[in-house]
Amino acid sequence: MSEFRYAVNVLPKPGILDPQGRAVELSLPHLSVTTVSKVRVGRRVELTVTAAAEPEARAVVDGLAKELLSNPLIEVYAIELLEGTSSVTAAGAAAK
Amino acid sequence: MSEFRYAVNVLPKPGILDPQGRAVELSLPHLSVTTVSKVRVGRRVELTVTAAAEPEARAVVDGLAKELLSNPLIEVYAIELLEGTSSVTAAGAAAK
Amino acid sequence: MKIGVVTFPGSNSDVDSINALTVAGVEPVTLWHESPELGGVSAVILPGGFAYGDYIRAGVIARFSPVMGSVKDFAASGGYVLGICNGFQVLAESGLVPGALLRNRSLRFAGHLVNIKPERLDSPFTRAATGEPLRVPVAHGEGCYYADDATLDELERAGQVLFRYVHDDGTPAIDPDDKANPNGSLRAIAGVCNAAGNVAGLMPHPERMSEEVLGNGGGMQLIKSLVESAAEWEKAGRPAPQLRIKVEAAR
Amino acid sequence: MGARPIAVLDALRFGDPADPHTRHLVDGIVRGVGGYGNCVGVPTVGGELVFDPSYQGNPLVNVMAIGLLEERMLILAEAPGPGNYVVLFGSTTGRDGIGGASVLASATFQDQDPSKRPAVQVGDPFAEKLLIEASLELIDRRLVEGIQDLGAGGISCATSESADKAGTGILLDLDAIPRREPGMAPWEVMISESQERMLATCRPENFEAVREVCVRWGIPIALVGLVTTDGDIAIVEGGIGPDGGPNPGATEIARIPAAALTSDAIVHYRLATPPTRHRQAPAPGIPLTAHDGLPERGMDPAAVLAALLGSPNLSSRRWVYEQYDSSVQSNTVEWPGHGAAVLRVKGTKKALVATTDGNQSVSAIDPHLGAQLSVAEATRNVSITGARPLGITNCLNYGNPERPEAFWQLQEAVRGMAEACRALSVPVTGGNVSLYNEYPGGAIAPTPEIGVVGLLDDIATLVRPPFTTEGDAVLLIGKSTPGMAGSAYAALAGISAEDSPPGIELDREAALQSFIREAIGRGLVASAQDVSGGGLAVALGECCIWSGLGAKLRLGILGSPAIELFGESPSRLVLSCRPRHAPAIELLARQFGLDSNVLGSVGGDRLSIELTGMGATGAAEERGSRIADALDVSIADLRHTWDHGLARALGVEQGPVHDAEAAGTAASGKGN
Ligand SMILES: Nc1ncnc2c1ncn2[C@@H]1O[C@H](COP(=O)(O)OP(=O)(O)O)[C@@H](O)[C@H]1O
Repeated sequence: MSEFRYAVNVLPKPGILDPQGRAVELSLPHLSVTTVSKVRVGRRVELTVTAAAEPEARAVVDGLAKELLSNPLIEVYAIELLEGTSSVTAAGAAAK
Repeated sequence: MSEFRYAVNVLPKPGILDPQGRAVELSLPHLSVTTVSKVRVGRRVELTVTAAAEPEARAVVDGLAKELLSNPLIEVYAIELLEGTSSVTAAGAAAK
Repeated sequence: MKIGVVTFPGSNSDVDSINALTVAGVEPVTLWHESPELGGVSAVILPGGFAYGDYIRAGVIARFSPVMGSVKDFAASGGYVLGICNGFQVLAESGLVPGALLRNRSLRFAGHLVNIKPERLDSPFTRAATGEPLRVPVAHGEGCYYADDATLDELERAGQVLFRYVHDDGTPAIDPDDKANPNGSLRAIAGVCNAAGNVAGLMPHPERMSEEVLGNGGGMQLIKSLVESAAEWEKAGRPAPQLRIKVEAAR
Repeated sequence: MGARPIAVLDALRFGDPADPHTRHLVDGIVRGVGGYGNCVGVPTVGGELVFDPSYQGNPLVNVMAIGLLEERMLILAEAPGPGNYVVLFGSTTGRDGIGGASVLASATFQDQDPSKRPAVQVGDPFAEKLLIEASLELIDRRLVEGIQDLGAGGISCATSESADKAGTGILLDLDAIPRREPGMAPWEVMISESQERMLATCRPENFEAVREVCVRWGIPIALVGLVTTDGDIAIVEGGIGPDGGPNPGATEIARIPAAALTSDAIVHYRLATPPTRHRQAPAPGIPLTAHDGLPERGMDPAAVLAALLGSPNLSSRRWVYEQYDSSVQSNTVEWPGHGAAVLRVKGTKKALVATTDGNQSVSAIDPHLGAQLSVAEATRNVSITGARPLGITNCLNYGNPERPEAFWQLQEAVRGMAEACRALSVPVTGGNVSLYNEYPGGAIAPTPEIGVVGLLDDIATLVRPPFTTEGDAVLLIGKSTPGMAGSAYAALAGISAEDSPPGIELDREAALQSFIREAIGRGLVASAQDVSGGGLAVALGECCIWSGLGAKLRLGILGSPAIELFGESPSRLVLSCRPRHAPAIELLARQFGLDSNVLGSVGGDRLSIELTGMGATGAAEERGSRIADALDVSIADLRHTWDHGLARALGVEQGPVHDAEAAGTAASGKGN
């Protein structure tokens, strides 16, 4: 068995109101940022799956993404296979 | 000027309590999922920057990520350059 | 004397602070988030609510509003600033008080009465308190106080922890899973102040318990403390910041 | 309308609490109600949570909002004054909720791919809060002539309703409506149900000021049309010119008389047929039937009481309301938990008292009676605080009206509600109707949800349900009538198939409510609690649990102990008073033509009810059964059962008691 680490990125469906994205856009002038637009705010869930092979692991993640991690009425998701433990932690650490 | 689309992935710092991640883990048995572990739940923000060149655009995103999109006391972030409009939308649409 | 209450878009408990100040006999002044003008107030309350919808993280967007620039200067000049609930979150995000407020450990909104106890009665924000536990409401989804261990130790050493969640008998609910700790705050911290002692934040709402008719008038002790401190500062000619809380060496 | 929302009550109904899907729904809906209410800064002060198998496939969420309005602020949802501007402000218009209210209410989605279901609206409470503030400022400064929120049917409904009410028409510039999505067809723009939008009319000279207010609150605003004289809603693509007519080259894509969509709309007369299984309520006064099933099985009445108090429908709702902000705005005097909510009115001695109640279990058997009982219980809950019910609002939740049985239920409920309101002299000031509540397994039980607001002239006279003082006398006012069907006891114990629900005499109900208001007004009453779900024993149990005080009582029983202890016949209440006031109360009750009985006194840490008379031990022993002749139980045990019942039923964790009561009961000890 091997461990596979994935990220599930969940964002509001295009056309669905994204109040958080709008709130960020409205606050940009206060930060003197004028060049940023089309902000969408969603969720990122990272998780580890133990499975014999990647396709099998991915199927588990896909099931979870559909059932638990996203709401298909208003959200879309995409699955990303990560190398190492977490893209963010690694990058965050590197940034120090 | 060109448009660059980025994603900022924000996750709780390693070691910081992540009640959302724990809640996902606790609900896994109800879904009969036993092979998933180390769940972390964070945010994903996608945005478009208008700039002359990528490094310039990235600097804007980095500033926003530090100031607004993450809190360095409790979170780490990583920046991802996206191709097209949104990785998730594209994937979501493709999944249909 | 005038005390300012900031209204951010999404503030909703500003009415409660205004009501409590009125009951305390002080003239409340509404301060608008987009204006840097503080109108000569002697103290500022950042009220509860959901400033800018609390989107991204509670309090973070409010931090960048024009009024907060002035509030920072006001605090730096020695003025008193009290953040209640969302106001505490804004202060923490702005770095005016230490620490961060995470989602409640239960992941649920907590709306009920709690006991809090002032840790010291010689601070500007507790001087009119009796020292008995106060029974006041909490109403928040992100109130779990967090700072790393070194910071927590330092806060305790410097006497910056102003309030803790306690049981009926006054013993602190230190265990984050203790049921008397409504959000899982580390070391049961319900309120802290900055090192100078003139900026404080707390999660519960004393201003909503400032009249007998609402249940008990206990919250008025804290409103009165702020009013007295502000009046004294005003009378002394608005002196520059000085250490407002005494640190006892061997706490 | 110009009123500031000061409180919300939410009445929630679900299927089996043990079912994982129900649990998921309860969790999500409670979070939703809380998340929105908490954010807009309106306290959620009360409501209901009811489980009934009929809601398994179709939960109900009924919400009532209470606003406070200075008369000078009153403004109507209409579009007066030809030549005035029509403005749309708030969120942009997207495809969300297209066909929403109608499609969502009538369609079933069981077998559809979730991602293909119609897009639902995502609520943005933050935007709503700003919209409320901006609207109130516009009204306060008299900048708008009429204002209407956008609900079901979106812009189509709002324009036609407000024009029809004012006897005007509206010329609408379709291109001026701000959109969230590209490529929307005109019909999509017209019926989109995007949330957090308002339509207002203003004088042209005020438009700049209106715009300035919206901009200051960060709210997009657009001038989208003009008020006309022709009574039509006319929709133009290509813009409206300065003269108030379509631009050259613009096309009128639709025109319809506003009245055709509203006041002149088609009225359906549906076929109404009573179901064949329908049973009539018993005529008042028919002989008692002994459905004392439980005691005959040798069960201890205290165990029955504990089971009722711990049942999903009667246990503490604390797990729910602790997820709500009940105290924002500093008006909440009585928090959720003990009967009606009480809100003081700042700057006065007055208080508003509010509650919601709906009886679906009797409605399922007799919709006419069920609606009467709902009105009676809701108004009684207000009257027992001393307040005078000012008016009721309601939500009628029924099945598919195209089915003759469902339409009959609706018809009967409206008839029952109207009769009850006339008898109790309360106006129905508004309400809502929710039809098509069906799913493959069947329809919901007919659910008439009633909300009441009452006025208490002096908050110092407020009376609450918990006992207040050791040694007080406990009185039962009113008498029980036969029938157990539809009761909590019946749900627990089962009853014989021929049984019926207890009937109601509306005159007696009106007398009971006048009596208690009068008694409270004279300062005779220390506490008052109505007898409803779970019957007399549960009402007494609650008075004890909520006060921490026990009671030692004797109950004379004529017929079945089960009916006396657990029957839910209406028009009864339990009160406590200083012993010296008991005679005056009994006299007053007689003057109102009501039965009264001194049951005993408050005190100790147990609830003990000794059953005496024909229906008690002796009669039962003759029948050879070994029933207990007393109900005796510790308050601590009852409290524990009651407090944990809901959390246990839902399989959730719950914190310790954060009882609002412990904050100090401002009005306790009243009634001297
Ligand atoms: N969904 C809910 N939201 C808020 N409060 C609720 C809800 N359900 C019940 N309550 C509160 O809990 C208490 C008990 O409710 P209920 O069982 O309806 O009793 P009663 O018939 O005495 O009103 C009341 O104070 C009520 O307002």
